[in-house]
Amino acid sequence: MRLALVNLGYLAASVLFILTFKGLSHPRTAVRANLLGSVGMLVAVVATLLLLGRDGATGYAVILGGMAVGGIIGVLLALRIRMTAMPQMVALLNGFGGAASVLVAGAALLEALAMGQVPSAQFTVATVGAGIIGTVTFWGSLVAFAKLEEIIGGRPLMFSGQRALNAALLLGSVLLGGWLVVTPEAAWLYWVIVAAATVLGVTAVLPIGGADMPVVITLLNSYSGLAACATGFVLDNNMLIVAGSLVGASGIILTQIMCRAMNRPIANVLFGGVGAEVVTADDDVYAGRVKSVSADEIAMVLEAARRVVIVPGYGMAVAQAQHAVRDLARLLEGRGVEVEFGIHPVAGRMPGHMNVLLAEADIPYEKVKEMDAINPSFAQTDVAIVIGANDVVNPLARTDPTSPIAGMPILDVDKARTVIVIKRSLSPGFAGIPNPLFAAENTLMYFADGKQAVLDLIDAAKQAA
Amino acid sequence: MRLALVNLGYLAASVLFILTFKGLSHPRTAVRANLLGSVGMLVAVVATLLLLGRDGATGYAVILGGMAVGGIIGVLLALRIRMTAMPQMVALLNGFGGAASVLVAGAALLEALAMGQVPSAQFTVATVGAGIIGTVTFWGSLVAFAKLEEIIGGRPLMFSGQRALNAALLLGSVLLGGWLVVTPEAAWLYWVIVAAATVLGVTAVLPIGGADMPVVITLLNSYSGLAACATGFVLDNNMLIVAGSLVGASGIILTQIMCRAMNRPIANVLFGGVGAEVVTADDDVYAGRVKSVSADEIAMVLEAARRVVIVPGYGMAVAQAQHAVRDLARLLEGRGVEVEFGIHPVAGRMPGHMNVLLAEADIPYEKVKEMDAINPSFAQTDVAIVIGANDVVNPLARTDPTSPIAGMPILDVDKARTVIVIKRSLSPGFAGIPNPLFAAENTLMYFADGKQAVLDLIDAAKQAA
Amino acid sequence: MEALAITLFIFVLAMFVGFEVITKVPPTLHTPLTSGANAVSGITIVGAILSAGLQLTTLTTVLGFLAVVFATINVVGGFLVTHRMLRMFRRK
Amino acid sequence: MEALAITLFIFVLAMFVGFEVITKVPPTLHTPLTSGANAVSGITIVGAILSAGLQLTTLTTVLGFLAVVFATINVVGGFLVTHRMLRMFRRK
Ligand SMILES: NC(=O)c1ccc[n+]([C@@H]2O[C@H](COP(=O)([O-])OP(=O)(O)OC[C@H]3O[C@@H](n4cnc5c(N)ncnc54)[C@H](OP(=O)(O)O)[C@@H]3O)[C@@H](O)[C@H]2O)c1
Ligand SMILES: NC(=O)c1ccc[n+]([C@@H]2O[C@H](COP(=O)([O-])OP(=O)(O)OC[C@H]3O[C@@H](n4cnc5c(N)ncnc54)[C@H](OP(=O)(O)O)[C@@H]3O)[C@@H](O)[C@H]2O)c1
Repeated sequence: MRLALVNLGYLAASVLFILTFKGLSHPRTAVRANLLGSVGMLVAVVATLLLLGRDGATGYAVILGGMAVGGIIGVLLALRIRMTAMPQMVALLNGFGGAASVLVAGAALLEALAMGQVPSAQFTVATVGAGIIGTVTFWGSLVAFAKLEEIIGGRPLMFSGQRALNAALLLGSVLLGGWLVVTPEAAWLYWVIVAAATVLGVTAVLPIGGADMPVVITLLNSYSGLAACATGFVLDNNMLIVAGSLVGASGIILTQIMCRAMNRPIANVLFGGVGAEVVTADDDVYAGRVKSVSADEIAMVLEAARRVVIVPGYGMAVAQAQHAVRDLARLLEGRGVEVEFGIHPVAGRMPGHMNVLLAEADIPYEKVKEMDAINPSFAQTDVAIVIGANDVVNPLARTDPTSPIAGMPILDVDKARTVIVIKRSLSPGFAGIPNPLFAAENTLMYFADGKQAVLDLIDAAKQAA
Repeated sequence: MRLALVNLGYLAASVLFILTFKGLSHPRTAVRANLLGSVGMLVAVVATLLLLGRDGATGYAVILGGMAVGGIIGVLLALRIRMTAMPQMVALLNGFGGAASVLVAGAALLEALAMGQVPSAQFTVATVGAGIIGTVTFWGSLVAFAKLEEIIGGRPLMFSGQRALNAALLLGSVLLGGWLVVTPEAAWLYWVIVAAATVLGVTAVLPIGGADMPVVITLLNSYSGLAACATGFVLDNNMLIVAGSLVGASGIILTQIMCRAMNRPIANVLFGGVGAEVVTADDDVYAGRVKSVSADEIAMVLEAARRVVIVPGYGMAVAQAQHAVRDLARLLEGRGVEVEFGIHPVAGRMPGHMNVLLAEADIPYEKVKEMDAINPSFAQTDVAIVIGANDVVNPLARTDPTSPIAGMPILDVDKARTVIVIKRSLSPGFAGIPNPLFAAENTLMYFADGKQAVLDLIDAAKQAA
Repeated sequence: MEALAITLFIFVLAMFVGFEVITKVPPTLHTPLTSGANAVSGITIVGAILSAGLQLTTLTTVLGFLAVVFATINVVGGFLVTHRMLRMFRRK
Repeated sequence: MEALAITLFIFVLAMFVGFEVITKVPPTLHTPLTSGANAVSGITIVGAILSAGLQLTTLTTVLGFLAVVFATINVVGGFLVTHRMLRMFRRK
């Protein structure tokens, strides 16, 4: 009876998790979906406590203590984080999930041995899987976090023989894992595997450039899902398998989307060391053709505009300029100008990064258009304001087949009547290449920090009126 | 080892079935999808034969004999059927599937008893489920078949106390089923249940009008899926459950789509007895306002047209006019006229009925537009040719809230400059109501059998040129 | 986990897959969808084969034989008629 | 069926559900999707609770405790931060 209840609980939790991902298909239903997910988690926890009760467990204090500690840390982290630091936050949380998988699988192995059972092959294979994947997830996520928070340099750290070392570490862990499957009573092997995977996690992510961290994070996210799946195989628990698969699928899909949008195969991201050399601004591209203007001049251009498209990029996140941008948009709309936002799929440093920032600034999502929706409209646009975006509006992607971003679809801002670009200098974006847009006939550059620039623009526009 | 292979085969078959339904999302991939489905079935059969081999079964001759007989009948049916008779064919095949479920569940019960087992509650509940659902599916499908083939009258057969009788039969079967669950050794009860369900299947479908048969068929289709699911619970076979659920889901979704497109709740279809009274053509609607024209006059109208939309309905299927319609379309296109086809979701007598007929006549599917896609274009259409359609172009749906089709979205042919309606008389369509379109200012009626009418039109058009 | 719980799990997951996949089928293909689904529902042929093959009693063998016949008609007829229909859908 | 076969069945079905459902999430919501998926991956809390609660040996209890802490951070932090983000998405 109790077992039936537990199983029903697990089934209900699985359904709630599926509904969570289903509900994320629209902003209107997304808040509820996330709540459903947390209810699912609650149901899963309660069902597990019920299961424990049957076995006459005594460790409720330990459990509650752990949940209290973890809960407080989780709440603090979640409430403190700036919206612009979301990529780091996800990396950190992801790492913790991986760590939990490692610990759970290790404990399950020890328990099986302590109870004098001979673990089955399914059990040990899954344990080794959870151990390797979870450890790589944990350390990889920590390195990604450190790079994004600039605790360590974002530049790829490459040394010769790196790939050989990583391959050796992976092979070594798998071989040790095979040994453990054959002699499951040698539990110490598990910790050796974890040690090897630790080195692997660090050395696999260090050589990847800071701007590629989002891909790493979503990939690790899918790994943490697969680790949960593996734990499910260890514990023979279907709910873990369902939840883990959902997470795994989500990570894989997002990784694919990002790689496709950057037009780079995943292998190039993971092993390419892109971002290692920064090509400095090419004089041939810019020499004497860049028109730098003042806020007042821009205000005059905006005066005559009837349709304005704002294209934000990573620089808007750095400058935290989203609220200022919102104010500018409202000012223009107040004057009858049609204002829309054009978002490139890999603008910023994680998928949907710009959307979250604009939502934070209370900009209704109906005005925020995806690339394919906004591109045909640039020809009818008077002014395109590019704020802190660079690679995603670089026409070289269309014209130069040797460029690192060749073939990446871009936002066609250059088709607008006038393009205003707000950034601090002519220095390149993530891809490290010059951008001919900045020297184009119809482009006006406004050099300043993103937030200050927009505030100045608002002032100038108010005065002009 | 053998068991592992069998299980792998079942998993592979399940995946193939999922891919079948996935591939049906586009005409380009649909042929391959259907082949994948048949491969899945082959895999499932081979895996089952392998499983039998382990148990040292001897009945291979019986199996092969049965497959040979069934295969020949199946091939003959499939190759002989006219495309216009597809609804009947589906009904018949559906019934056979239901019958197989009933026999399998009955045999499984007898086998369990013969082997001296005490069947579990899960087993008997599922057996009863498969028995009731399968029997209703079989007999219901046969009645639907007979109505569609006009072996029995399409008119709803209603008698007083019918609903009470059906409710009693259902309740009786369920109660007998409960008895069987309690005393599983009384296998004869199973056949009593089947007998009760037989009467239920017949009396439940008889009172439903012939034109509502498609809804009945898709509903029974979903039942046959659920019956397969129940058989899966009986045999503890996950592949049966997966395949059955897919079929069940498909039937439920199609039933919903049809009911929504007709703007009638499913209860009204099943218990409403719609189609019982046919309201004869209302003189107030037509009196003196119907313009009947000749083929030559229509040819002249078509001469001046630059855009023509053809709207087929049930009458095109009855007249088998699809090839003639194709020739007309090609003739017009040869003269530089833009020709498209507008299809209402419930045109004809089953979902997608018109699409299959047009495809049979080799009309490329890019020219065949759904209602929402074609409706905005009628205002720019010179001539709309309505052939054998009636209810789906009846403006009363928009204007008369008391009409049986009130609120049903229709094809807005009346917005075209000229509407040509081809049918044999002013008699109503399935809903049994007059159609003010036939008396509209811009409507020309051409009274003739659909096929002959189009052939005459082609001749007239050729002569006019 | 108990057998029934697992079977329920699979049922629920399969229903989700079914709904997600089938809502993507366009109206154009609804007739082939119906007949294709119909063919798949002939999967009860598996149970029929088991009964016919085990030959436990004469009655179960007869029932199994009939079930094989019916299920095979459903499967073969269903896939074949669907194939006939789908082959007709051509591009420009 | 054997245990492994069943688990594989569930894995495959869940993967299908995942792919179907997640390909429908619009780019706008990709960041909340990542953090939400992250929170769900904290489901390993179930295993952590079992280890911490059984208290079989001191070592497994300690491991279980740490696992509960990590998993809870992941779950609570993940759902909360996702909620914070999603609440910001407003209509006109
Ligand atoms: N979104 C993702 O999921 C994702 C994942 C992986 C990689 N990426 C990569 O990241 C890049 C994203 O393109 P993007 O156009 O958004 O960014 P970007 O190409 O990296 O350019 C950002 C620009 O913002 C400017 N900037 C920085 N801080 C600023 C501040 N405080 N005020 C004003 N401007 C500032 C910088 O120029 P100054 O220094 O001159 O100011 C820089 O050129 C792409 O190459 C993409 O492939 C994205
Ligand atoms: N498609 C589905 O899935 C489905 C399911 C259930 C119900 N229905 C119902 O079926 C109806 C379908 O609408 P519909 O407009 O396609 O058909 P309809 O309203 O039933 O009208 C068909 C018309 O075709 C004419 N016709 C019959 N034989 C003909 C021939 N040989 N040559 C020329 N014309 C002929 C008839 O008029 P004459 O006798 O004057 O020739 C009749 O008025 C709707 O009411 C719908 O709700 C459809």
